[in-house]
Amino acid sequence: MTDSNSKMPAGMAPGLIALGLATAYLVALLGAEKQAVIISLLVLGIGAVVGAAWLGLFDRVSRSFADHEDALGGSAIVAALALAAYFHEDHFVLLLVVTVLLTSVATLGLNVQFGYAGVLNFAGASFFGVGAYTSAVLNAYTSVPHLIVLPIGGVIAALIGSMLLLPVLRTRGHYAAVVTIAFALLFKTFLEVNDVLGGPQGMQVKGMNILGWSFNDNIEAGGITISFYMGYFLLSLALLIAAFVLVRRLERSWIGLNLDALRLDETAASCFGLDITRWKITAFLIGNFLIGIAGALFGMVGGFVGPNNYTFADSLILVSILLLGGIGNPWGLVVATFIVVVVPEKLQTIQEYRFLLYALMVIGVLLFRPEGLLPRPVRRYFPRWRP
Amino acid sequence: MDLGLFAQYTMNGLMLGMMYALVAVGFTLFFGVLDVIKFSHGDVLTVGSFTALATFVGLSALGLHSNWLALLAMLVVATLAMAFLGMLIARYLVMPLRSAPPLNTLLITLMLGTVLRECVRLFYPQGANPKPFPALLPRASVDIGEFNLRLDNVLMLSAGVLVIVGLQYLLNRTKLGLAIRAVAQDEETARTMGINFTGIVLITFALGSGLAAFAGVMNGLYYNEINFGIGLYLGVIGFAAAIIGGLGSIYGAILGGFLFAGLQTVGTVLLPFASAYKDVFAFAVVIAIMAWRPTGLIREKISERV
Amino acid sequence: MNPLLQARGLMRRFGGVVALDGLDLDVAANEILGLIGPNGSGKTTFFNVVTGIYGADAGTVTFGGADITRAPSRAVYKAGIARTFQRSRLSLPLSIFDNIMIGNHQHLNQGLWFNLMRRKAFKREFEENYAAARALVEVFEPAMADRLFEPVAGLPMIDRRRIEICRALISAPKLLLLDEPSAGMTHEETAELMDDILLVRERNKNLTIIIVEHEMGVIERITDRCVVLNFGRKIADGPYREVAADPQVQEAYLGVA
Amino acid sequence: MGKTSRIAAAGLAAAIVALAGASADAKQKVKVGFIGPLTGGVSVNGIGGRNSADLAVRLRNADPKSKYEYEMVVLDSECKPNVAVQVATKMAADKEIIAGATHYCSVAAIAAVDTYHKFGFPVIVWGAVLPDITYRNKYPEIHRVNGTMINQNDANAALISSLGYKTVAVIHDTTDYGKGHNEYFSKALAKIGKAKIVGTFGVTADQQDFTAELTKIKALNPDVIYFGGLTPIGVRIRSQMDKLGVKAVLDGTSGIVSDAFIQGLGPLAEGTLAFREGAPVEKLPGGKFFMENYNKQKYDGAPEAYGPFAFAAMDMIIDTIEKVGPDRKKVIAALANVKDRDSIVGKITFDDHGQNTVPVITKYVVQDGKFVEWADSEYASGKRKLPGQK
Repeated sequence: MTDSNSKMPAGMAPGLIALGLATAYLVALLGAEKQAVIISLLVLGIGAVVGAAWLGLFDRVSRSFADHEDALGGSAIVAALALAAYFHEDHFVLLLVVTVLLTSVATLGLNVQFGYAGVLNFAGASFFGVGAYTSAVLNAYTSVPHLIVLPIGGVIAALIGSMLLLPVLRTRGHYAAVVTIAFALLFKTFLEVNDVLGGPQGMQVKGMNILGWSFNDNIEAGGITISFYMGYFLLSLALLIAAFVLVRRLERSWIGLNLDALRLDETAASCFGLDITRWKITAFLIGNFLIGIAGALFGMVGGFVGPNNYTFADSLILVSILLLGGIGNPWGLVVATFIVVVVPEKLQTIQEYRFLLYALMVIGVLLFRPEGLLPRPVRRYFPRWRP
Repeated sequence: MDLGLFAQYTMNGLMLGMMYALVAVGFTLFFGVLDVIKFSHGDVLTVGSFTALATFVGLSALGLHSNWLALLAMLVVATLAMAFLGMLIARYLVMPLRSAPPLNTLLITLMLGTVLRECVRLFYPQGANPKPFPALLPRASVDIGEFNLRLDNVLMLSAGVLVIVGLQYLLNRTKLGLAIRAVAQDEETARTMGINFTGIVLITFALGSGLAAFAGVMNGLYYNEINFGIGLYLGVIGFAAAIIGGLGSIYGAILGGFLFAGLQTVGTVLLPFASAYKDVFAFAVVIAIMAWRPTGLIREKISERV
Repeated sequence: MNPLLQARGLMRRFGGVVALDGLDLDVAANEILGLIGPNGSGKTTFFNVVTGIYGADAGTVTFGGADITRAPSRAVYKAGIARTFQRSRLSLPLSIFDNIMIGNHQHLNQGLWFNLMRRKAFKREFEENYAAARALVEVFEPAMADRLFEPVAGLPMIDRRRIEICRALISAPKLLLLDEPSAGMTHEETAELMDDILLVRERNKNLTIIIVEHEMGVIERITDRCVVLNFGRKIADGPYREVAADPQVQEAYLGVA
Repeated sequence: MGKTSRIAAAGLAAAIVALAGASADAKQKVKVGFIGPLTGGVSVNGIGGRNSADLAVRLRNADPKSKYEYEMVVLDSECKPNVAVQVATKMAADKEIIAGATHYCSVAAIAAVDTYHKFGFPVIVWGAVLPDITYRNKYPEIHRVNGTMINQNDANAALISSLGYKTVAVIHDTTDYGKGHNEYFSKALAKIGKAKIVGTFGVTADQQDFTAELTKIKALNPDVIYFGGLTPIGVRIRSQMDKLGVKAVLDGTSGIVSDAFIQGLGPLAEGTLAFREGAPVEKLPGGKFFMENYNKQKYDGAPEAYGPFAFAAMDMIIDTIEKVGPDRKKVIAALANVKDRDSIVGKITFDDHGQNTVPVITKYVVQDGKFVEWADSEYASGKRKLPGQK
């Protein structure tokens, strides 16, 4: 836990420097092609992180972030835009970044469910899939404006999730885990054997189109070609910012307190008037809504949905992001999503050994840093507020 | 339905249920002593059956041709090796995480499962391919109408029953069993009774993992084919079975295992238009059971101290 | 005068064990009642049945005239009953302030829109509550009042007890149930804590307290009246000195049943 | 900086200049791509394909007459559509990669074709058999050296009917591959009209236990069990048939033509039928050449059934680049006019959808632990008989 008692607000400099270094590192890593370069960069990155942790620099950075969240969050947005501008032509890098942004939105949703309310959800990828299938169906058969499709995807994910409410509310711990695991397996098998939604063949998804501007065309401006993924990037970034602010405000409110209270001790919480059912439902639905929206947009980005995208294994990846990042800390989630999405993608030469290394990496983090990369600090309702 | 056909379905269901039950019992044992879910259990089963296969290949290379001896050697080697692996897992992955949230244990063992699975695939010779598993049991069979009663199935079922009865005996009638049950009841009391907590946990993990190896060999003998993915599926189903039965209860695990096998069989028989829906059906029933009985069919004895 | 809390024929079994066996109990408004008895005599079970954690197998509980026998925990709290627990049940990763605010649930605006969108109004409510929590904590331990945003996990047992009591008091309940507040503390610490509780009661004369306690010194010093339970029944009722002299009570404590 | 280190630095600089000069003399580097399933249940086929494509690149690089030096970029589709789209985007977006030999899995291929089209990236499919990959759209970028499952199933139905079998039970996996096979096989069988399908069973691709389905099938007592799916579950079904005493002939598709199938079953594989597009490699002059060179490279694992197609696809890509230069548009234009081109899998002709039209189908039966061409087998000559063979 960070020392939140200090009356002196921390400086902004450590946060800005860390942000700058991280951005430069990402540009280098995303742009690197040669495997030797990528591996050296990864080793360098791990070394730098371990070294910084050893020197206690992390603490200063996280204090800086805690006290200047708005300003540093704004800088992070600028950094993301700069990154995208640098890679404006590079389709694949932009696709990766979009994947990171939307996966972050989904893990933010999981974070509300599990990180705050303690409601386990091992079917995150399934609800992501519900969103994606929603946009596939709506874009193909209806003329609902595509921007409206996104919240519809979220609502449908929340609705389908509410079918699980009864068992989820009644069970606890590992028993609750099995409910969502069963749902994840059921969902994928159902999609596979049911022809209406394309079966295992999946469905094509029409790309985003806002008032005649098709997101799937490259943008030619003054001799510069800008990748068609740029539109998706901007939209995903906006979505992530909105989700981030929402989750942040939720945490820093009485509702966040309620969720923490019921996660940590249901009996004590209900002795102080908490309606356990109401808040569990709220968290479960908000979480699925966020996951569904992210899925709906991702369906349009990928242009394709199929049952294999949304397996139990994918749900596990989402949960492992949550643990890696540090449960309950939105900043940690974004960082962990970057690691989990980008690193295996960059390590294509080790091809068949990727899963092995990934699994070993997660084991290492769980053993040596069980609270995640960026543990959640104590709640502060208004970061810069001092009594 | 034709009686012979019915008998055949029952036999299939029993074999399937026996394997699920053996896996589920392992989950329940681990949960009993440490309140953790060891999700790598299914993949320990895979490693166990590949160890047995490797033993067989090794013995054949040495010129041993007695089926019974080979089977005995396979069982001994696989069970001991997995028992040892189970102890290693408990000692270096599960115990260090005791103070962390239970989800961490679940995830670390899941990841370990991936490591084991990938290691089999990558490092066992041609590990990505399905492997033939020798049929070492007598293959005599009788046809009774549509029912093909095979001696090897009967032997395997009996062996499974024996193992479960033996386990019951061990838990209920021996000093070791008493110690395990004491630890499962309450760690602190067990410690004050002078029970070596760590030792008992390690032994329990060895026991459960040895069971998985046994189930792995049985799986190989039954299907005569093993592949690196068998554990993933068996692990998930075994876990679900232990849960619907009620964690911490051996009987619950056995009940859950046979129930799940029954659901799958009934799903195939009763859904003639699409037997592919049988897993959808089985998992939907699991969810419904959890809604109906949130702590499993055989309820855990929880007396929450307030 | 009507009793504030009234139990009639309260029964509760756990399997074959009868924890409450037709208990009758009256608590008058503004009194401090000591609830004593040997281990397993049903004291904590009584609290749990009153606060709706356990259901009653038979009998009724009324509070201020209203039947609360079947009311869920949160309704009992809304009616004005707050409690502490025998084993400290604070939320350790949360701050002192958060833990106290959990106890103030019914006075906090729980609207989704208010919490997420009306941040200015929320800030005002937050500041008011901060002031209230701080004032309450100052009664118990002035040094802690400056550290309300520190996690509870690192605090010593006495501070945790204090926070638990603040959590129960912040919502200004009519009835406070204290379940062995001295557990895990030294004599001096317990005495200090009791003085603080009496101080709070000085300010709020409407507060009724039921205290379960093994430290007879505590009971003697602060209670107006004592009820002794054994095997889920009331075996004695009266001022501490009288009750302590009762041979039936002595027998129960010595275990010569 | 000390004197010695300055000297060292100068030496290093000189070495770099020298190296740069040397590489200027070397051939221009050209990147080509390969995509296949390198992880997961069918990874053997993906790795066999990758090795075969790699062989084509190595042989060309060893040839002093070639104009360019080729470098193969390998990506893993994991047999998943989402991953396929991701890696297809990665490959197609890299302008240095001129063309690719892509996809064994149909579900991956069909997901990725739009991406290739969007980026104008020419590909030759080397293993996926779903007709839609070439025929759903008319994308000039997409070509395929192997045939579709239609041809395969026509040949299959014809053989079954000619052997006098009357009843068939169908098991197919519920992926597009299995469903497609079910569809085309049923059509082909109905057209001939001699045998009828008595039951159809969909199974998931990761299923382990088939005893329930097979018990039902046993009650239906068919002559033949047609199986549309890949090797792993094919092996399970065949060995569980034996367990339950199901005597029918197992009639598989191209998905089980792999050494893994025979290794997984041992003697039980005997008498299994299977079909694959293209002429049998070992019978073509180029096939012998291919196998010899493949074995020389000491790859881990066999080329598997579609390795030769991967080799042919990569070889055709390199040939085309040699001819028209490393330019995607020119490569697409050149590939539009492929007619009677010799390759190790026989003559290749692309139709207007980029589909190889040479409808050669090889019929196989497993005999003594080998996939033997039906016509050469002792089953065809009558020396041995399949169960119920007339």
